[in-house]
Formats: sequence, C-alpha cells, structure tokens
Amino acid sequence: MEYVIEMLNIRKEFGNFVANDNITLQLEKGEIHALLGENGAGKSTLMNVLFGLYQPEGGEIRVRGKKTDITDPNVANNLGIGMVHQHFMLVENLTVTENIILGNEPKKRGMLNIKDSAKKVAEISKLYGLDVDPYAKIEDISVGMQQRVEILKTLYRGAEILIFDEPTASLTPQEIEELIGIMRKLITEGKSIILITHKLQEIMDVSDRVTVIRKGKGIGTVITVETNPEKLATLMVGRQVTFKTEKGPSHPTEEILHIENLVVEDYRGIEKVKGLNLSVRKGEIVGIAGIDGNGQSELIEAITGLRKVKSGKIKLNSKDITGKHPREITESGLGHIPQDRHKHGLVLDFSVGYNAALQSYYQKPYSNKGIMNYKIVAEKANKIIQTYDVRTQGEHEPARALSGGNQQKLIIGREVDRNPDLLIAALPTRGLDVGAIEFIHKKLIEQRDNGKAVLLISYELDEVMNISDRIAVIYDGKIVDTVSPTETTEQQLGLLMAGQEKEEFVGAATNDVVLKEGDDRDVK
Amino acid sequence: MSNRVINLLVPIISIILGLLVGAVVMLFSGYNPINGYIALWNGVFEDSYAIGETIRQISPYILAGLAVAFAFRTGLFNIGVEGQLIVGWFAAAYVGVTFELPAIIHIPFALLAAAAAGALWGLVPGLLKAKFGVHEVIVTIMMNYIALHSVNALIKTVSGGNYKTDPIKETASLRSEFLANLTDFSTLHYGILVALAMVVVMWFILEKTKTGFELKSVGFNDHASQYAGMNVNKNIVLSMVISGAFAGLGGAMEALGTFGYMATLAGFTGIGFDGIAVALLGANTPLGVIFGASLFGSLKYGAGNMPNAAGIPIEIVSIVIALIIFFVASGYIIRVGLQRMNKKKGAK
Amino acid sequence: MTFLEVLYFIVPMMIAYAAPLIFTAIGGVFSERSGVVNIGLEGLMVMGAFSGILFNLSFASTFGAWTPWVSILVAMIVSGLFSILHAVASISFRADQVVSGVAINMLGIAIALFLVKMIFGKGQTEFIERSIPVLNIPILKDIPFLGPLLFKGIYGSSILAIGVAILAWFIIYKTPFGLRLRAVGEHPMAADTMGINVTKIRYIAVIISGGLAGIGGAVYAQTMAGDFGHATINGQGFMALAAMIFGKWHPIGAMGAALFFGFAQALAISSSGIDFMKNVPAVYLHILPYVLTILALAGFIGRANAPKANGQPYIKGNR
Amino acid sequence: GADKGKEKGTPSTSGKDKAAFSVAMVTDIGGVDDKSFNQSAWAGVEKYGKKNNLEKADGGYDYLESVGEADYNPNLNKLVRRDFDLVFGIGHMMESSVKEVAEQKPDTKFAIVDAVVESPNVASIMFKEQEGSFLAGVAAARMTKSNKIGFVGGMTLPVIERFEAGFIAGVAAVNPDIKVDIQYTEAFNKAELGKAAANRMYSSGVDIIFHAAGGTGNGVFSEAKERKKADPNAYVWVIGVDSDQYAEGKIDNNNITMTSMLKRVDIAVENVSDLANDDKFPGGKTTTYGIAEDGIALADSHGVIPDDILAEIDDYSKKIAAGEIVVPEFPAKKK
Ligand SMILES: Nc1ncnc2c1ncn2[C@@H]1O[C@H](COP(=O)(O)OP(=O)(O)OP(=O)(O)O)[C@@H](O)[C@H]1O
Ligand SMILES: Nc1ncnc2c1ncn2[C@@H]1O[C@H](COP(=O)(O)OP(=O)(O)OP(=O)(O)O)[C@@H](O)[C@H]1O
Ligand SMILES: [Mg+2]
Ligand SMILES: [Mg+2]
Repeated sequence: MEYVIEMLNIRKEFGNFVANDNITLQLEKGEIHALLGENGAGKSTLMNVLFGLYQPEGGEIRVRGKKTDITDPNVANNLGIGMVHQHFMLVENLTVTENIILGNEPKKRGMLNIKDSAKKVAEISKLYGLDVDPYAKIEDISVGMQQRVEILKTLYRGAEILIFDEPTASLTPQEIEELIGIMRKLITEGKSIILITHKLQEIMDVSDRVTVIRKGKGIGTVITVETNPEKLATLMVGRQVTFKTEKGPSHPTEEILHIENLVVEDYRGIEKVKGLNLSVRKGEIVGIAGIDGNGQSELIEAITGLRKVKSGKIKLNSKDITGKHPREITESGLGHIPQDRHKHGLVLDFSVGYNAALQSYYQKPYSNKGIMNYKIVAEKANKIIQTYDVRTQGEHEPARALSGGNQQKLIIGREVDRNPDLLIAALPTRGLDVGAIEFIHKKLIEQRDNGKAVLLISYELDEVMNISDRIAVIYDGKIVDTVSPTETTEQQLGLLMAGQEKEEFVGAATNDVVLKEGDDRDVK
Repeated sequence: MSNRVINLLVPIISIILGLLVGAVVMLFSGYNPINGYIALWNGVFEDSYAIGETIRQISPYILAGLAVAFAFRTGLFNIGVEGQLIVGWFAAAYVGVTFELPAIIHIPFALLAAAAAGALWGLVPGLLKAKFGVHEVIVTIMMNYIALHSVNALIKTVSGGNYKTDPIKETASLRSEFLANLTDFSTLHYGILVALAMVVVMWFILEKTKTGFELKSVGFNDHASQYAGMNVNKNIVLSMVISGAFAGLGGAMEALGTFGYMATLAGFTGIGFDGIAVALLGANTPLGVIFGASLFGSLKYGAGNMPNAAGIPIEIVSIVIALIIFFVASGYIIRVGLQRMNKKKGAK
Repeated sequence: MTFLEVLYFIVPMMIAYAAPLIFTAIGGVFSERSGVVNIGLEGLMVMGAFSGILFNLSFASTFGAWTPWVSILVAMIVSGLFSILHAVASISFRADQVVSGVAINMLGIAIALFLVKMIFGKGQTEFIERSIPVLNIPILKDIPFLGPLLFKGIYGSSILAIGVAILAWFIIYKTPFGLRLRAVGEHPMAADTMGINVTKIRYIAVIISGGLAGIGGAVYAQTMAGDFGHATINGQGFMALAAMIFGKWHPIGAMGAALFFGFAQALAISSSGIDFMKNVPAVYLHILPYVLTILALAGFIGRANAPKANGQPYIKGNR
Repeated sequence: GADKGKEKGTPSTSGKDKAAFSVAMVTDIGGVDDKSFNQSAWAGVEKYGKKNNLEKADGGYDYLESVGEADYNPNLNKLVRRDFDLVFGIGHMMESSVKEVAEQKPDTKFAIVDAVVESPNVASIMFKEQEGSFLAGVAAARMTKSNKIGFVGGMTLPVIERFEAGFIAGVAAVNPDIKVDIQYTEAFNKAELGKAAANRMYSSGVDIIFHAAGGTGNGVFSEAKERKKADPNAYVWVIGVDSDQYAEGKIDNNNITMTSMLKRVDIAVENVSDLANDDKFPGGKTTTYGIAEDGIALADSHGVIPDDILAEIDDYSKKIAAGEIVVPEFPAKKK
C-alpha cells in the first residue's frame, strides 16, 4: 500500500518539554486518517511539524516515498499539503477571496486581480459543494463559513493532502454533517485527509484508520472498523471512560430565572432575540439547543448584563436584574462560563491564581478595604486547582500556558466555587477531550444535585441530550419548544432547531445521519 | 546561570555594549574615548557637588518614568507626560508664590496642586478614550502643546506681564541648607524623597490594592475584565489620572526644587519624552523605573562635563544612551546569546 | 482681508504646512499596517532634514536647480537606511517597538547634531541657497478661483506629497504587496501559514516608512527652515504620528488629517487678518489647532482601531 | 577662589604684566554658536582673552554650554570651582541662577546679560534694543513703498517687546500714517510659523519685515527669498536682528536683507571684563549699553539704503545718543 505521507519517529521539543516523542504516522492515499489524543497530547504540534510551522528535533518525513525537509509552510504548500488549523488562520477584515489568494495572488498589470480570483474561488467551491460568498468579509460570516474558507484555501493551492485540526469543535450539528459530506467528497476526488477530533463518533463515522497518541507518545494505529469508541477512549486516556454520564432524576423546586418577552439587539443593531420567554427552576439543568446564530450569545449577554436589553424582563431569584450592571447580577447569584474562554473567560497573562480570583477579588476575604490579600487568593487558587484537577505547574503559572482543557477547568472551578444559584455554561466542553468532558459534565450535575440551577448552551446535541433535564429549543430568537430529553430523539430535536414543527418529521433532509448517531448511542 | 542571573545580566551587558559602541564612534570621529568616559565619570561622581546635581537630575526622571509606566500597565500609552509635567510645574510654582503658609502645609499643598493639575491634564484624554474611544496618543500629543501655550500665557498673567513667576516662598521650597552644605551648594533638593515615595506608591497600588488588580486586568484583557464585572472605562480614566498626577509631581520637582520658579518655556522640557525611555528601560515596574531614571539622569548630567573636559560634543552621550536603550530593548537576542553560552558550558 | 483673500492665503499655507506631515504620516501608515509601531518618525525626519540640508549645501553647484530634488532623494535613502535600526531591533530582536522608536528619536537628533558640529564646527549649518521652488502651474493656474487657490505658488513637494498619498493608497489596497502588508499587520501567523515571509514584509514596510519620513524632513528643511539646527525638527514627527492615527491608518485619511492640521495652523496665523478673530486673545489662537483636533476627534472621528497585530513581534508558533 | 579674589582686591595699574583676570561664560540654550547673542558674547570673551594673551583653559578664558534651563546653576558653579575670576551668565533666563550662585560664592565676580541681579558681586548688563529698533524703524519707514511694514516677534518677552516698542516709535517718527503689522508666533524655533506670518504680511502688501524671532525668523527669510526668486523685481525686504544676517538673505545674485539691528554683546562683555581687570568691576551696578555706548547699532546695508536715508538715520542715532530722543521701552498697550 502506498503512503503519501510518512512521519517516522518524529520528535519535537519546546524548551525542555517534549511535545512529540518518536511519533510515527503513515497516511495512505485516499484514506481519512484520524489522529486522536487528549488535550495537550501533541496532535497540533505533530501536524504543525508536517505543515512546516515547527522544525522537528528528530525523525524524518517522507512525502510520496521521498524524504523531505519541510522547512516552512511554502514547502508544504508546494508538496500539496494543506492544513485547516484548530484556531482559524483568517484575516478578519479581509474578504473571503483575499484570504484565499493571499500568498500567491493572481496579478493583472501588477495589480491584484480580484475579479478573476473570485470567479475561480466560486468555481472550486461549487466543485466541492462549499458555497461561500467570495466578497464577504470574514468577520461577517459564521464559524462554519469561515471553516469552508479555510478548506478552500488549501484546495485553491491544489492541496492533495489535507490536515483538519479539530474542525468540528466549533461547528453546529448541521455544519458538521456538511463538513463530513465535504470530506467524503474530497476523498472521492482522490485527496487524502488527516483528521484531528475529540469526537469518537465522528472518527467512527468517517475515518478509515486511527492513530492514537498519549502525552506526546505514539500509542499505535488501528483500523476503524475493527475498533469502537470505548476501545479508542481507553487507548487514548489509558483508563476506562464512561460515556453516558450517570445522573439521577431531577427534583426541581421554585423558579430561579424568569425571562419575559426579551428583545435584544446584536452589536450591529439587528434584533437577535425577539420576544423570548424562558424559565429555569432550582435543581434542574435546562439545555438550550439551537443552531449557532439564533440568538444564544445575545441571550446570555443580556442575562449577564453585558448587553443592553431592548425590551422585556429578566428576573433572577425573583429580583428584577434587567439592565443591571454585570457585577450586581453576579452578586445576586449568577455564575457564567463564557463561550470564548481566551477572550472572555480568562486574563491569559494573569497567573492561574489571579484568574481564580477574577470574580471575587473585590470581596472579603480576598480584599479588605481596597487592599488585596494575595495569600488567601493563593490558598483559594490551590483549592480550585486540586478540586477541579487543573493540570498546571502551580498558581503562579500564567493562564496562557495551560491547555484549553485545563483553562476551562479553571474557569469552571472559579464559577462553581462561588456556588451560584444559577450557572450559565456556554459551550463548556468545546475542544476538550473525552476525559475533560466527562469531568465537566459531572461537575454540572453536582451543581444541580445541590439544588442549584444550570443553564447549558451547546451546539452538541448529544451533550444537550445527556446533561439536560429539560431542553429549550431556540430558533430565530425565540424558544420554539421545550422538550424532555427522555421523550425526544436527536432527530426530532434537530428538526425543531431547523425551525420545523414536531408533526412534519418524516423524511427530512439530514435525517439518515442523525438516525445513525441515534442508533449508535442506543447500542451502548 | 539561573534566569534571575540572566535578567540581571541583560541590562548590564546592554550598558557595556552601549558604551563600547559609543567608544568606537568617538574613535572614528577622532576623539579619545578614554578621556571622554573619564570626563563622563567625573561629571557624575567627581565630588559631592556633582553627585548632588546628578541626584537632582534623576528625581523628575523617576516621576516621568512612573507616569509612563503606570499608564502602560493599564494598556495606555501616555505621550502626554510632557504636558502634564508642565501644568504641574506651573501649579506648584503658583501655590508656592501665592500663599503664605507654614512649610508643613505649604509644601504638601504645592505638591498636591501639582499632582492635581497633572491629573486634570491626564483626565481629558482618559475621558475621551473612555467616552468616544479616541486614541489617547493623539489627544495627549495635542494636550502637550495646549499645556505649553496656556502655561506660558498664565505665567504672564500671574506675574503681571513678566516672563517668569516670582520665586516661590521659602516655606514651599524643597531646597535645604543641609543638602546645600552637604553637596557644596548643588541644587539637590528633597524632591528625590518625593520621587522615591511615589515609587512605593505605584508599587503599592499595583501590587497590593484592589484597584491595582483591576487596572492590570483591564490592561491585559479588557473583555475578560468586563465579563468579570469591572468598569473598564472607569479604570481607563483612573489610570490616566494617576499617571498624570505622577507627571504633575515631576513638574513640582522643578518648581519647588531645581528652579524655585517657572519661566515661560520656549519649547518642551523633554523630560516627559525621556520618561518613555526611562519607563521602558525599567520594564514598566516601579523598581525598574528607578534603575532607568538613574542611568538616564547620570548620563545626561555627566555629559555636561564632556565638551570642556574632553572636547567631545555633548551629543555623544545621547548616542550612547540611545544605543543602551536599543540593546536593553533587544534583550531577547542577548538572552539567546547567554543561553547558547550556557548550553556550551553545560556540554563541556 | 476679504474672505476670498483669507482663503487664497489659508489654503496654500495649509498645503505647504501639511506636505512634510503627509509624507511622514504615510510612512507611519506603511510601518504600522505591517504591525510595527513607529514613534521614531520624529528621529527619522531629523535624519532626513539633516542629510537633505547637508547634501544641498555640498552639491548645490553640481546639481544646480535639481539640487533640492536630489537632496530629497538622498534624505530618503539616508533615513531609509537609518530606519533599518528600528527594523532590526523590533522585528528581528523582538524589542519593544515603542522603546526602539524612542531610541531612534534620541539617536537621530544626536547623530545629526554630532555630525553638524564635526562638519561645521558649530551648532547649525549654513543657509541653503537652492530651496524647493514654488511653481505656478500653467493653464491650471488661470482657472478662476481654483487657480489661485491651488495652482499658484505651490511647492513642487506639495504636489509630490499628494501624489505619494494616492500612490500609497493604490499600493496598499490594489497590489499583492499591499494585501500581504495588511494581512501581516492583522494576523501575521495566518500570513505565515500562507507562505508569506512576515519578517521580510515588515522590514520593507519599516524601511519605506523611514524613506518617507526622510523625505518629510528634507521637504520641511528645504521649504521652511532653510538650514539645520537642533530645533529644525521639533515635534513634526509626533504631529505626523497623530495625523496617521487621526486618519485611521489610511493613507488618504492621513493626508486629510495633515491638511486639517495645516488648516488650523493657517487659521491661527491669519486670524489678525480675519475680522471676527481680530480680538481673540493670542493664547487662544495658539492652542486653536490642537483644540480643534481634539474636538474633531471627539466629535465625529471617534474610535479608530489600530491593526490588530500592531506592536507585537511575530514569534513562530505562539498563540 | 577666595584668596585669589582678595589679592585682586589690592589696587593695581592695568594688569598687562601680571596674570590678567580669568574670564568665562555660560551660554543660554542654543549654544555658543547660535549666530546670535551667545556667539557674540563668546567673541567678546575671546577678544578680551587674546588681547591679555590668555589661554582657552582654566586660569584663562572658557565657556560652558547649557542644554536646558536646569544646566544654568551647575554650569555657573563649575566655572566658579575652576577658579575663574569673572563668570558671565548670558541671557535673561539665567537671572535667578546667577543670583543664587552669586550669593553662594561671594568671592567670585559675576556678570549677567539682559537681566538685572542686585548683588554686590554681580554686574548687570542691559541693552537698549529699543534704540537700535528705532533706527530700523526709521530705515523701514523711509524705504517702504506700500507704507505697510511688518514686525514678527518670537515669544512675547520683555526683551522682544523692547524691539517692538522701538521699531514702532522709529516708524512713527518718520511717518505716523504707516501701519505696522505686528505678529508674535510665541516660538523661537518654528520656522513654519515665521514663514506663514511673513507670507500673510507680504500678501497683504507689507514690503519690509523686521523680525526678532530667532529660528522662527528663518521662516521670514525663506518666504522673502521665495518671493524674490519667483520675481527678482519683487520689492520685499527683511531686517535682521542681533548679528548681521546678510548671509541669510542671499538668493541667486540678489539679497533681501536690508540691514540688521546689531546687539553688540561682544563689546559689552569685553568692556566689563576690562573694567574688572582694572579693578573697576561694576559690581552691584547695572550698565546699560545703547547707541551711545556702541552697544547697539545698525549693520552695513551693503548699499541697499541710499546715503541720504543713511544720513538721516545717523542723525537720529546722534540725537538718541545725546539723549535728545528717548525711545520708549514698552509697547503702547495693544488693541
Ligand atoms: N508554542 C508552544 N510552546 C511551548 N510548548 C508548546 C507549544 N505548543 C504546544 N506545546 C506543548 O506541546 C504539548 C502539545 O501541544 P498541542 O497543541 O500539540 O496539544 P494538542 O494535542 O493539539 O492538544 P489539543 O487536543 O487540546 O489541541 C502541549 O501540552 C504543550 O505543553
Ligand atoms: N505560547 C505558548 N507557550 C507555552 N505553551 C503553549 C503556548 N501555546 C500553547 N501552549 C501549550 O499547548 C498546549 C495545548 O494548547 P492548546 O491551546 O492546543 O490546548 P487546547 O486544549 O487545544 O485548547 P484550545 O482547544 O483552546 O486550543 C497547552 O498545554 C499549552 O501548554
Ligand atoms: Mg491541538
Ligand atoms: Mg488545541
């Protein structure tokens, strides 16, 4: 069998830290090859080596059997290697076309030839069924669209080998389906794909083979059809992992959050929440299921006081908090795990300790009469580090140096530790490995069992289904229905999220795939 | 070498490199570097007088440095220190001239006035930034010119058409018999104590207080700070105000110490702009600022001795200072060098 | 003065005052669009003014009428080379770009004065005899109103400045280099993954900024001052910096801002000829330009966002 | 320098034979070669030194340059510690510093230019700029064709206002109807403002501008020269200040410098040094140098001003010297 890519005993060090320790990965032509590993296992690093962003300290890379040094991304591009990065590599204030042609721009008399480029982009996107507006500015298009642009970038350069680093982490179910379709299409076009994802189900669905790495070391490569999610998880984490999170029935008591025909505009002044009603009770987890961009972000920001409310009422603990200052709201019993952990959740240049105190620094005992008591802050931080298993050198380490997974644990620790009556968790497990996800889900359920309320916003259906006691489906700025996870299938949910009524289920677009996922879960 | 050692070595090596390159420049332009540096050294340390003057020179640099550094820590670039210093100078002089008070009240009062004036000058860009998102750099630059012209006009008015204010009252002066005798009639004054006190104040605000926590947080990531319920705008304004107050006190040094009056300025004092270099030489930390200011102040003052003691144009010292700044700023490359050497040693 | 006279005076004065700022501010646009903060513009202007004057004095006989133009060219080259210092420090050595800029400012004036003293044995140079000529553009100058307003007694350098502004706009928004420049300033890592040499682009940008600032300095020295001394360039570099931000890092915007400054200055100077301003106390007139600027910003310019990566050294594989 | 001072105390026939008084000066900002009063003062010191065959060194004559106001005290002090017998402070800005240091070092003799310091060991040197400006005014008034004349001042300081006052008086003495356009730029180093002011004035019909604005004045010259270059027959003139600014006015084979008002700091400095050397040091006194003392004069006009007018000017200067005309020191309150 011919290999298009062979990475043999790759070793990559950052200072004294070994990110990749003799990892071997062999990519067959025309296969989708999954790369699996915990947060910080070294997947992105390995791929960055292949893409020429990092230079390995050891090992060799063979492309189509020929040994090659990939000294920088140019070389990779010329070898037909393209990469869709985990953190998108797009220039926000440029257009789709500009982003795609960047680096080898077609010229006409020394000038940029945008028109023809745009045409070419349109052609390629038609060919692979990724429709995007070539003239749209990146900052104006959805994450899903942005990812298509990332893919187009590689195809535009005639990439034969595509690397996808956690492509689905930030996509909605629908977008994921489309992406999977696109990948299959690419294979039929004779391309080969390396796919990094934390979602075992996706691996089972699309990959041909899986290479597993743990803590920088290669564990081995298995053929997908000969394995199953449990085996993979065990390989990856090195222990048994339970999937369906254990949780008893909920005992909701009185109402804690009450929202009445809430109307909120986004930063452009466009109404995103259009008369929304919602009620959350103590002792339950309410999941908000919905496709990205249906007003979830605006809803959260309105509740937390970060965005002006146009009209409507928000009551927390039967206290009107509409338009109140964020801090006043937090103090009336709200905790918030924001969806963008780097931008909103943490001050990356602050130490872990400081971040642990970010919400409570101004209160006793952390500060008194305006004077901080960093000794107590440190104690608190260490407590959180322990209870929430944040992997770090200690409370002095800058939050930047933590992996996203651990950054997330830190945030959750901080918020839950304040023991809020209502905890808003927005995409709390995005980009995290199953181990971390399991842990975080446990914590959310604990909150509930202690008689607190949790409002969970997620694009991941199985997460919503697993954790929630009630599911409120948001569509076009309204809660269109509230269902019980036990009495609804992901299929029905998917349709509600797409804005359809319960009745008209049968034979809707995406349903076979949705069903498939559903089935797999029932097997367990 | 531990990291701490390296952190210490970097500035030292930078200074040495700066002096070396300076020496080369002197050689090529036909001067004797040895004499040059001896002259420089004597200019700074020759006798108690020189030392007195050097310290006097350092005081305003410390305060200007603090002003720049403080704003930087909140993510603001205050090029307006110059103007804030000028209004502070005037305010202190005015109070020093106008009021009849016992020293225990007069001096603090004059200092306070200077700080307040500087703070006011910092408030404007702060507010504009917070309210309209106007870039503080432009506004502070403009405020510098406004300060220059307004103060010159004010000096006229308060002095009845004269080009300078009357000398301040003894009770407002930071000068002292004691220091004068100690340093053989240098213009050394107690301002240095004020400056050092402010170093402690800045350190305290940033490292010990809740406000400091907020200011730093906003400086690093205003989004997250807002999510954490901090009032970002308030902190921006506050930071500019405090920064301005430091700068204003720098002006007080000149009014109550070095000069004892204020005369119409034909141009900027330059102290404010040097403050930028001082702050960044000191990595925007309070202690660092002392280091930066001392280096800056000594070289600048000692330079005065080079033209007549060694016949070398005074500019050579500015060249050396600039080079040192370059090398300190490029510390990264020096670090790399040191670590290489380390590795080699380790290997053997 | 009648209103028209005032106009005929203010507009040319405004353009003349603005020209040096336009060159320099656009230099700043290039540098900062690539992500390198450049507050060293002042020092770069000083170098330009110095080398321009020096060359003008030394070669007036050789180049005759062309002297001022060749001097501008020389100034451009000298400041361009000088700006490499800033590039090396802030791009290759990852120096704090603001510090490096401050150092450039100190170094510029120091070197210039040092050399002046070595060459002339005194604090300032002689006066040049070949300054930049004022032109009366044939035909155009006879257009009623606009003619005397724009095309009578205008410096060749002013026309050049406006040309440069338009050219800069074209380069930044219409050419591959411009696209790469903007990308590098916004998201260097993205540019890198697209095989763009971030370091190279930034070096080029900084050197361009040096060259343009050099021209700015030489133009000022050869139109206004006529010689070079310690105070020839005092603050114009910072005004140019302000113009760049005022113009939102856009070449045409920067030009507009510079012209605005020029207008305010001209207004202040000509006030004694304008009836309703005759009796305004002098100090108000002297602070007028700066107050106007602040009002303009607060009033209708408002928030301006710097290029995202401005001021950050690019380090491979750092998120 | 204590004992030394005393020894000088004993009367002596002019010190030719034995070591003469050592003299040094501290320049104002702008340096020893500012083409202006610092330079002129240094010329005086040098002349004194050379004629008493002294070395440019300790015990002879020397200078220190001030980069900023803060350097005045230290520089004065340094010269005292280097045992110079007489130390000059050049420029009104140094008033307080000279006063302070003079009190600290009562055994050293000091002199200050352009300001008055009342201490027994300080000689104050003042100039009657208004007198020279008066003559400049006469020249301008006689030479103008448009009967519009301009005055560009630097910062509004008493010194500069003396220029203004004298100039206006001179113009008025010849022809009260002539309008003098006065503009202060509030800067000594902003050529662009000087140029703009000149531009405005010339555009409005002014044909002669007298500037007392240091570097800002450069702009006045640039503007005049441009106009001359554009049209060699253009009737535009500049009257220079402090030293002879003929060189600044050269354009092609014309020159737009009509004349300059000379402020002979050199003469004053040399004179005071001589007095001190002959034990006639005018300590505690203020010596004012005007036309009578040859401290103030008009520069050679290189043939621009016709003889009859020169004669008239000479006439006025005699009257002033004789005290028949007393030139006002302060401008009549403006508007
Ligand atoms: N730029 C860097 N500098 C220093 N160390 C790094 C850097 N990038 C990665 N590492 C180290 O290499 C390890 C692997 O990082 P990498 O990003 O490859 O993890 P990953 O497998 O992609 O994790 P995730 O699944 O969360 O993306 C990290 O744990 C980290 O310690
Ligand atoms: N600039 C850096 N310096 C040091 N280590 C880094 C740096 N950037 C990344 N890392 C290391 O890379 C590892 C993985 O980072 P990464 O951000 O990929 O984690 P993650 O779990 O994938 O989070 P996210 O999904 O948000 O990327 C972390 O353990 C971190 O230590
Ligand atoms: Mg990764
Ligand atoms: Mg990652």
